Amino acid sequence: MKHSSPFARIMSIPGMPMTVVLIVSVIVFQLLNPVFLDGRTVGNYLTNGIPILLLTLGVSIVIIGGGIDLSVGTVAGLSAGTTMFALVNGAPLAVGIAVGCGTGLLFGLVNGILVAYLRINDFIVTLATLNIAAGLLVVLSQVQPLQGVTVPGFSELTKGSVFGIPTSFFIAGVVFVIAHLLLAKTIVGRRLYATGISAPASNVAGVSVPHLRLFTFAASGLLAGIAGVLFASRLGAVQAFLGIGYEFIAIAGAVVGGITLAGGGGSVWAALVGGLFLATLQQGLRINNVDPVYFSIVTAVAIVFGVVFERQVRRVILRAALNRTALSTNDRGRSADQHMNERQPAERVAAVTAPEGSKNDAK
Amino acid sequence: MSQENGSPPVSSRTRPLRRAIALGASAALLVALAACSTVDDGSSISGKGASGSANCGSGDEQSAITAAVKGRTLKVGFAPPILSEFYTQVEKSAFNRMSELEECYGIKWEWARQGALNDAHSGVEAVGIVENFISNKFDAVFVCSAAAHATMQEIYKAGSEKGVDFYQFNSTEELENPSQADDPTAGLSTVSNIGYDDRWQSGYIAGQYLAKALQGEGQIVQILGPSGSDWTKLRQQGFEAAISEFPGMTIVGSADGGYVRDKGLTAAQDLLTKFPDIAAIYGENEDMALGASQAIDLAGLKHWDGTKGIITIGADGLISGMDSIRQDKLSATVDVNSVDMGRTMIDTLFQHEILGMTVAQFIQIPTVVIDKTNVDWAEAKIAASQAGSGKY
Amino acid sequence: MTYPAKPTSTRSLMLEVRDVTKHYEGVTALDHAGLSLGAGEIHALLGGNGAGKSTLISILSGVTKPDSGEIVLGGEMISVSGPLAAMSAGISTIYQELSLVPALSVLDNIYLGRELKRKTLGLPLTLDRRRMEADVRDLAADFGVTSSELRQPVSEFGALKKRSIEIIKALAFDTKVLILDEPTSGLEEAERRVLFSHMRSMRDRGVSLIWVTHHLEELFGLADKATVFKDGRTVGTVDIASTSVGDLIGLMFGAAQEEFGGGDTRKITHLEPSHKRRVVLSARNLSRGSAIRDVCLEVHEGEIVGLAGLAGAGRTEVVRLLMGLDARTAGTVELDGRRLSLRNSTAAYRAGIAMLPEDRKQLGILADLSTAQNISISRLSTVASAGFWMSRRKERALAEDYRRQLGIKTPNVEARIGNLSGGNQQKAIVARCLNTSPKLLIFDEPTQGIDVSAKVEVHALVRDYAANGGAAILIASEIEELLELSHRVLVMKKGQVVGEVRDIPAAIEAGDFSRIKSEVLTLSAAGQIS
Amino acid sequence: MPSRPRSAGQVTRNAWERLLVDPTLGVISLLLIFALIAAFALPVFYAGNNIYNLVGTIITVMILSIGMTVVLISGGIDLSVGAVMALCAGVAATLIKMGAPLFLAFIAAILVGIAAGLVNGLLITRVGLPDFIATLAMMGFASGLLYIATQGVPVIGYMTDEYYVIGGLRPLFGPVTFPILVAVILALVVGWVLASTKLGTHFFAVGSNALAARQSGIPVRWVKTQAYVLSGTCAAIAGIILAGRNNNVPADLGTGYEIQAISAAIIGGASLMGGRGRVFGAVLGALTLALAINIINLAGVPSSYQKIVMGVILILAVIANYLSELARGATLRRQAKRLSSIAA
Repeated sequence: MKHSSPFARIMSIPGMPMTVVLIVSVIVFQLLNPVFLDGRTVGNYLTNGIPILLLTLGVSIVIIGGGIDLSVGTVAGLSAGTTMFALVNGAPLAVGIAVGCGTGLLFGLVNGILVAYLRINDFIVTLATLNIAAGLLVVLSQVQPLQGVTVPGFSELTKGSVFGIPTSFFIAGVVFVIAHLLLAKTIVGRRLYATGISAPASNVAGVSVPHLRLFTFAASGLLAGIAGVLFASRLGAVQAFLGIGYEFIAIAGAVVGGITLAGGGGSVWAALVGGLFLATLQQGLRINNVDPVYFSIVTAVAIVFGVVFERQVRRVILRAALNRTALSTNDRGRSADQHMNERQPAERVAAVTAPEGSKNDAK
Repeated sequence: MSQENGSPPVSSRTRPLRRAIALGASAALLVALAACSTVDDGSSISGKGASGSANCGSGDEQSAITAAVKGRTLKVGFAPPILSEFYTQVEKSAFNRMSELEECYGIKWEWARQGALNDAHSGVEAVGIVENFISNKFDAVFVCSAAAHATMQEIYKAGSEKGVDFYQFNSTEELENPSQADDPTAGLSTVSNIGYDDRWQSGYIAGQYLAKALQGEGQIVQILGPSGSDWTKLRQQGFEAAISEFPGMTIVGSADGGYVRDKGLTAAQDLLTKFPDIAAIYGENEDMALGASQAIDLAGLKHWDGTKGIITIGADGLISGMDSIRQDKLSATVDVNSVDMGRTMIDTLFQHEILGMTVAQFIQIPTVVIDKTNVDWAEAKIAASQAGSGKY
Repeated sequence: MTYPAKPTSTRSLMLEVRDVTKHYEGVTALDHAGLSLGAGEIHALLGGNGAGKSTLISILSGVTKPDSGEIVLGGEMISVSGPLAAMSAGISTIYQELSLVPALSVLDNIYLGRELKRKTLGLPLTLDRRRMEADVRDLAADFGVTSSELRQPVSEFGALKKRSIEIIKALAFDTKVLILDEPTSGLEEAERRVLFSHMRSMRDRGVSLIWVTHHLEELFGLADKATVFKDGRTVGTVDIASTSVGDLIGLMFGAAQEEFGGGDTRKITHLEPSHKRRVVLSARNLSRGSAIRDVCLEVHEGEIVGLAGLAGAGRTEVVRLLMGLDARTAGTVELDGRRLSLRNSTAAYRAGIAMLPEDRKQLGILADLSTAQNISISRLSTVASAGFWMSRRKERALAEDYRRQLGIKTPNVEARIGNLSGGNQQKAIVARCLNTSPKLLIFDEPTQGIDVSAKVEVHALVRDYAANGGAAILIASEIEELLELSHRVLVMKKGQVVGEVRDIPAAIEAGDFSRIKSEVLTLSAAGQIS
Repeated sequence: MPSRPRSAGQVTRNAWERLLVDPTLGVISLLLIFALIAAFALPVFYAGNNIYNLVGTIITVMILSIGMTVVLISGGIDLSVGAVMALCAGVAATLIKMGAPLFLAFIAAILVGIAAGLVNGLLITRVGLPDFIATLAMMGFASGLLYIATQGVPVIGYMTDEYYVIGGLRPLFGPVTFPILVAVILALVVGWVLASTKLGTHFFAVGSNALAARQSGIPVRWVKTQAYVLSGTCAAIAGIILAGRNNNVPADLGTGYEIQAISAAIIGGASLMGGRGRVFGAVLGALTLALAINIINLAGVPSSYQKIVMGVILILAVIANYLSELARGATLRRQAKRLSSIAA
């Protein structure tokens, strides 16, 4: 066997191990309670989950580019608020949506400019904008109750359906497909991965890293804006506190799906699967009427499990692949020596802190 | 795929088992740890009443109602906005009433609690929770949500069309309904809303109590829940309305206590620094009022002794606050009556679901201000409702 | 068994490594390798990339555990269970990449892991910095570190000082064996000499040194013996006094390869006098704050202009300005007569300037991307349709082209570049530069950390590029390398150009190599404008 | 001396220069500016025992941020501190309620904190999870445990006379409360550990250059684990105190504390990149946060602006730290110049 087996090749795609886990968990939950896959149930829980999936996607894009964005949750909340505010005050649907998306984009741009051009640490910047967005929503919700929108079509965004499929599926589908194509097939995507792997090296190689950083935060902000519009449509009313804490859910989803927090690794599929897995887990527990006090423990264990599982699968596959290369190449020692010496610094630190067994693993 | 409505439901013994399996399976799925044995939320369900002997009415009445029940099992969902002492008191009272009805009339219950852990206000989780009750074809669902009126009514409507009856409890629906002025019931898809105090929430009663105790004179500060919460807004409105009736009383300051005790303490300290001469502190819930009480101790000020000192008043009626009232640490609290709320919820449910009665759209539970004069019976009443080991 | 046949005769045996084997994930890094080291001996450890030197070092220093084999130190068999065990046994290592902690003071760095403590409340809890300082003060002074410098954070020092600190760190304890992994990398000629004298003085103290280097010329006059590794096995040990560069290369690469050589075989491209050729790059009064001041630079078609100078002279900083990686505070850059604004590296590549950066691992390769992706990144539009849509087919074809053209040895251009050898990585970076069809190509330390055979190939690439009419700027700390390749050398000091040496190929041909060399060195050090 | 600047050279420095090179300059100036604003705009700021109250308010965050600083120095982050703090508070309260003597209950709580820190450390260094994810999982796990144990009903009925003292509701002697004493001792001890012990040096080494630390024979994984254990211990101590101050332990007691602790540490100059941070800075950072809320409450600013102010303060702190870094660099260069001129 000269090349890796099709199975190994599929499983080495980011997000694939988690896809298997997702499928297994869906089967288990379906066996436990047949209502689980009931069309309406699935429709509802996915419709509820889609805004958070969009946040996961946004965070994933930032993480792949080597950053982190903590502000997505509250920015989505604020965007929901501004959308409602516009619609309540008589703006037409398109304007309302534009206001919500624009709010998200604006916050993304602010984050991006502070991080990319003023070189402030992204964790701190987005922690600050997290607070600011949450605070602005509180203020906005006191200006006017954010509910009672009668603009035709607005609630259809999440409650309507086309050919029996909820409208928001189409919205999310389009967004995810665009994001996938952007990341996997375009120049921007390539530069994004390069920046995540090593910003200084990418800079030397002709990638304008600050522009790219700005792009990732803007994309994340825009996605938070879209998520906000969907939240508003779904809830029919927006209250203060919307979105608080979602940043952790979004980041956890991204990482569980197989997006490496260090940057440069992962895919849109991985973000989707990771986010879906956490949502499915919660839904599965809920539909079986498990007491909610157990949710956070199960989720915590799931996060740890997901990350470890993903890595173990990848390690097994890589080890097999490495063994094959070792047999087929005649300059023995080279490969291993390279692993020792040619690591990037970040990896080396990881190698230092990672367990003995994983130390010499190729990433 | 799913069972028909009204067909014999899965027996109540297998159901908790399934929960355990769900949890266990996810655990097994996750860590290959078959830790499901730790999850045991009621394999020994038997619905033991707290009182032991319930008043079942006359023999004829009892047998007639028992016949109407036909040994049915009601599948009831319970969705509090958060898990807290107050909602546990409500739930336990409900359990007691449920076991009484079971004892008298042979009705069986299946009870599922689902509550948001961290997301009390946005409604995102509430929507998911209620939808699951609908999917699982519950007969009736009790909801208390801090999510906006519009958000929840829409789901109730969809659920009602699927044959699920919705009851709101501890709700401010009457006040939140945009059409409250002309027709408070317009557009409601709930069977009934079980709350307390017709117009002004607990704030109004608290304000009145203060005015009476202080004889209409004095400066007051208020510690509010997180700003942006509708609940906060309504209680504040009620309180301010009561105070405005007394020209000698002024609200001089307010601060955010986030509904929790340590933030309440901090807020009260700051307010006491700025306004050392105040006569009373209004805590919008009991926890924050207790925080304020601690602030008074720390500042070396005197608690209200009936004639002088600072009055602290909160609202909830928690068993954990009763000792403080007895020790003069907390001057008073508005008991919004978790006990009768829980019992009334079950009674209303029974009346409507089993006996087919039309029930009031708004049912109001009596409330009372608990202070040192009546703390004994108030505490005894709550304690009795919590004593039952009944679990569903 | 390919064991060193020649026993160490005159000196007593200090360290003996026997039959050490190490596998990584099914790859054999060391295969019954051995090494014998005499007391007070400088012993070179040679071999191409992947020969197993690094693995042996990491085993000796306790970072890696061998699968089998014995280590005998001073006649006793020892087990090196960890870095601390190695150090307390008397084996210290100075790594190629400086392994100092920037946040800590020099003193804390020296004693890192072996801190002296004094008693607080009867327990040895507190660090005894006073005693540490007293113990190490004299040694530090020997290596030019003052006692006030001992208390400053390491982050405030330059490369040579850091290397000195590492040496102090190694010698502060009873070190019997000191391992130096490429100790001269990043050092200037003069600094190298300082280091070499340090090495001699360590030998005189009775310390045995294991010296890993790619610069074979350095060995002569300094090293006593050399052991050559190949494919994880010990090929043999030779006395340096009785060998030549050619012999060593023969051992390292299996056959005598004349073309690999220090100063023996120079291929020099002659150029017409510069005034007849077109000016490609013309930079005037380039400045960046006070770090770079009024640098003027012209590069002609087909010309390789070398930049010489000590570390910190501002050579890399100048080319970073040309690439738009740093912003200039004054000055103009013209390429083919067109004024460039150079906001960032993207603009530079687009305008026709490309750069092979120093520090391949940090700034050169994108380790997790494939070779093909590493090549195309500089100008993705060549492998995209409609200006944004990536075509994997085009990208592959492009990479295949360069693989053939530059002789990049990889089984698959779509495999991770991090797994290639240093030389092949460097060729891929050259391909990345060529992919933008540059008018000017900047080579910053192109042969740093790559083995001798790869070095020769990279030299050939540089020459070919210029021979085909390209203009190039070359930075190389190794003065011989710089002179071999350049037509003209500009010498920099403290951010300014302080001198120029012209017509180097002709001078070398005339046998004036050492004269030019000393001229450049004098300029670098003294900065008089000739 | 715990607060000795790490880079003190033998150069003689006047007081002004010493301040300029102090890494805590940024947060000190920020704090000063706030205090000045408060003094001029709000005379009540210095009234009564406002500042004393302010300190009492922030003790828990302060203790958490001391542990967080150590974790940040060693190159990690700990999101679990709030939840672990609540869990430890719950453990202590429940045991006391069940009749255990106070000190046993406290030991148990501290053991839980240590265990949580140990699990964090092992997940990160042995299992190889990113620190963000491991501690995020621990956050869910700890708060989940507390929810299961309490079913959302606060633990009450554990307060004793001693516990009022421990919670700081009654002073220990004079104006000194037990929490203040604990915080001061903890700050001094951790400050001493960082500045003058082997372990402290190793925390910096591991966070600043893990590879070099490993090559120097430092057990990198164990050192990192110890940082998390220290943070867990701090969380337990904070929990014990907060349980006393709060008089009850609701399941969501720790919500939001992790963000406050991280913010305080960052405002105090700790770097998310590791290798930088000071206990003194964390203490000042916590004070800055408390001061902000205090000013809002005293000035009568609607509390809806609280979060916006928090966000702005974070940015201001970063800018202040950046400016102080510039000042430090410039001063150091000036000194170097002076030194070389002396030498010449």
